[in-house]
Amino acid sequence: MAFDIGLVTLVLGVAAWTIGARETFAAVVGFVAYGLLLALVWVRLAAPDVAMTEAALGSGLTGGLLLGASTRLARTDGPAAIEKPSAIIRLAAAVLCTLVSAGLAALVLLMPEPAPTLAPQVAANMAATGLGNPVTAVLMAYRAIDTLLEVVVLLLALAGMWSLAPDRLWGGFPGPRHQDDPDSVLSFIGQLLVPVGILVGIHIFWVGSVAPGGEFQGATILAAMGILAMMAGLVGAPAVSGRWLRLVLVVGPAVFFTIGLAGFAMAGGFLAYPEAHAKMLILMIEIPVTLSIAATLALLVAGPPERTTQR
Amino acid sequence: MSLALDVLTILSVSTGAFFFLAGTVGLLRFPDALSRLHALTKADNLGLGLVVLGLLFQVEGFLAALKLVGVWLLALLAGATVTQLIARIARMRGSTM
Amino acid sequence: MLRSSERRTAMTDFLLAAAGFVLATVALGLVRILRGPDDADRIMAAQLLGTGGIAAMLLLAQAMSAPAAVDVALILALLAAFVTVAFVKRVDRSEMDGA
Amino acid sequence: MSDATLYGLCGAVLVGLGLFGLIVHPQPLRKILAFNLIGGGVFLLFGVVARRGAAAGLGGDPVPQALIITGLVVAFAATALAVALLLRLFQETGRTTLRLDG
Repeated sequence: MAFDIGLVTLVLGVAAWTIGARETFAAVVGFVAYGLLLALVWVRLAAPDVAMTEAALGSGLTGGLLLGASTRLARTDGPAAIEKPSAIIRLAAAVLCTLVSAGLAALVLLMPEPAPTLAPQVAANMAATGLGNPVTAVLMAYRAIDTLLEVVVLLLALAGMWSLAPDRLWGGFPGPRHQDDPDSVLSFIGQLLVPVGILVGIHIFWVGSVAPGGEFQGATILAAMGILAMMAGLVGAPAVSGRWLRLVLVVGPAVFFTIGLAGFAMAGGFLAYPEAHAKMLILMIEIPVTLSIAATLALLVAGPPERTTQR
Repeated sequence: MSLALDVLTILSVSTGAFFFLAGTVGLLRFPDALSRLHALTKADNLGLGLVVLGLLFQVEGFLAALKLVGVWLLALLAGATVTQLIARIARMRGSTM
Repeated sequence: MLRSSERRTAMTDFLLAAAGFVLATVALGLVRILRGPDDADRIMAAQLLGTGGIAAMLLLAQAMSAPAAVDVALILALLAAFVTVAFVKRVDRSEMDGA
Repeated sequence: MSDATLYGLCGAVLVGLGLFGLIVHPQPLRKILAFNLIGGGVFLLFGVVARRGAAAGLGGDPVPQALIITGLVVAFAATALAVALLLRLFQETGRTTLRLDG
């Protein structure tokens, strides 16, 4: 309990700093720390799968994305400060937010006893999926349609981002060119870390069927390693019009959807799996989906195309 | 036997925690960037290393132990190379050499 | 002499306390990020926070007998390196801009 | 008070803090950050619901846990899109203001 009180104090302190810091950059650093602390909170709440997602995606990949953005916008801190709202508006906002917090806190204190739960149902039906990790079982069987739509949402976000590029850059390369210096420390780090990271990513994905882990966590690690390889100048960012790239992006949702449709013939419903083959079918979905998510996440961090293909 | 292991764990983890404290104090109190870097690498390598060592006395199974050491090696590798980068920046600034 | 079950709880308490201590310590180092003076110091503080977070996660894994938390620590170690490289890239770039 | 309740209260405060930042910060990147802070708080509240649902040998109700993972991924996609929009605005106008008159 003492540990939890300390952890909560730290989380709130870092969050307050993220809001209060004068420089955007310091706020971003605070946000990365916030994600790290939340990963510890998730472990305390017996949700290791969420802890992994938080550590990899909430803190790591989002942190990298926001750091990049804060660099580009570094000189807008000053002008923006002039637009600071008046003291009255800030006071009103503070009162409003305190009320919102108080309302939520009251709800937390008034939660029903005994707590509603679907855990027994998940435990009872998990055997039918052949999976040993209840969270993966929920993601891939019980709520499979959510997961399918989520992969599509990721793809839509990427399409939306790409469409922000000016016309002449359409189909070009995302992000600035990273200079390629084979002797630099950075490329050394890249050469060492990227292979190790890819192995860890595959490991996290693979254990996801029996232990905490899974496709989202694994894919995030793979995406981070892809971005790392680009930052270190080991590989160039692919052109967004590349045919292979497009294929990798859509293969996951396409396979997911196809197997979902096949469910009508095999088990009488969309995304229904025949019990004898459930585990194999889920794996057949998970592997391409992991690839697609990894590619999508990496490209979301890389940003819209900024360099043309004809150069 | 297991009592001896527990004592070793407590000693090792406590020393590790002390190194984290020392690293932070160094980071806050030392006057220039390169000596702060020195303090940091001590905390990084030794602090985490000793915590891992202490936990090794507690874990069961070779694979679990291997994974712990793996985490340490990974942090060590990343820390050491990043330290290089930081030193380069600090030198480039010329503020501290 | 403590009985074995009592010793287990004592060990759990110790590991939790150690995790809390390490976390609180490195969080103090975050003050460096506020003060700077330059980006090198900020990267150092972030690096320290990452390592401290990994140590706390490992201690927590043992205290709570949650081996999956070791995997979380593994991810933290990897992603800490990723974020730090993104940091350094940022500094490099603002250096080139002459900022 | 149980641990879960403590973290629930933490989540409630986080939502308020994030909302405050979202309203008062004029810089859009800070708004995006604040939005993610709110997200953390909401997920935490949901995580408390999951933790309270511990049963059948499971440490928490896996259904909300799975939904939190889905939420984290979607929050990331929204953040990436928002950042891209903001950078484009900056590219076009050289400023990041959201004011119409400015």
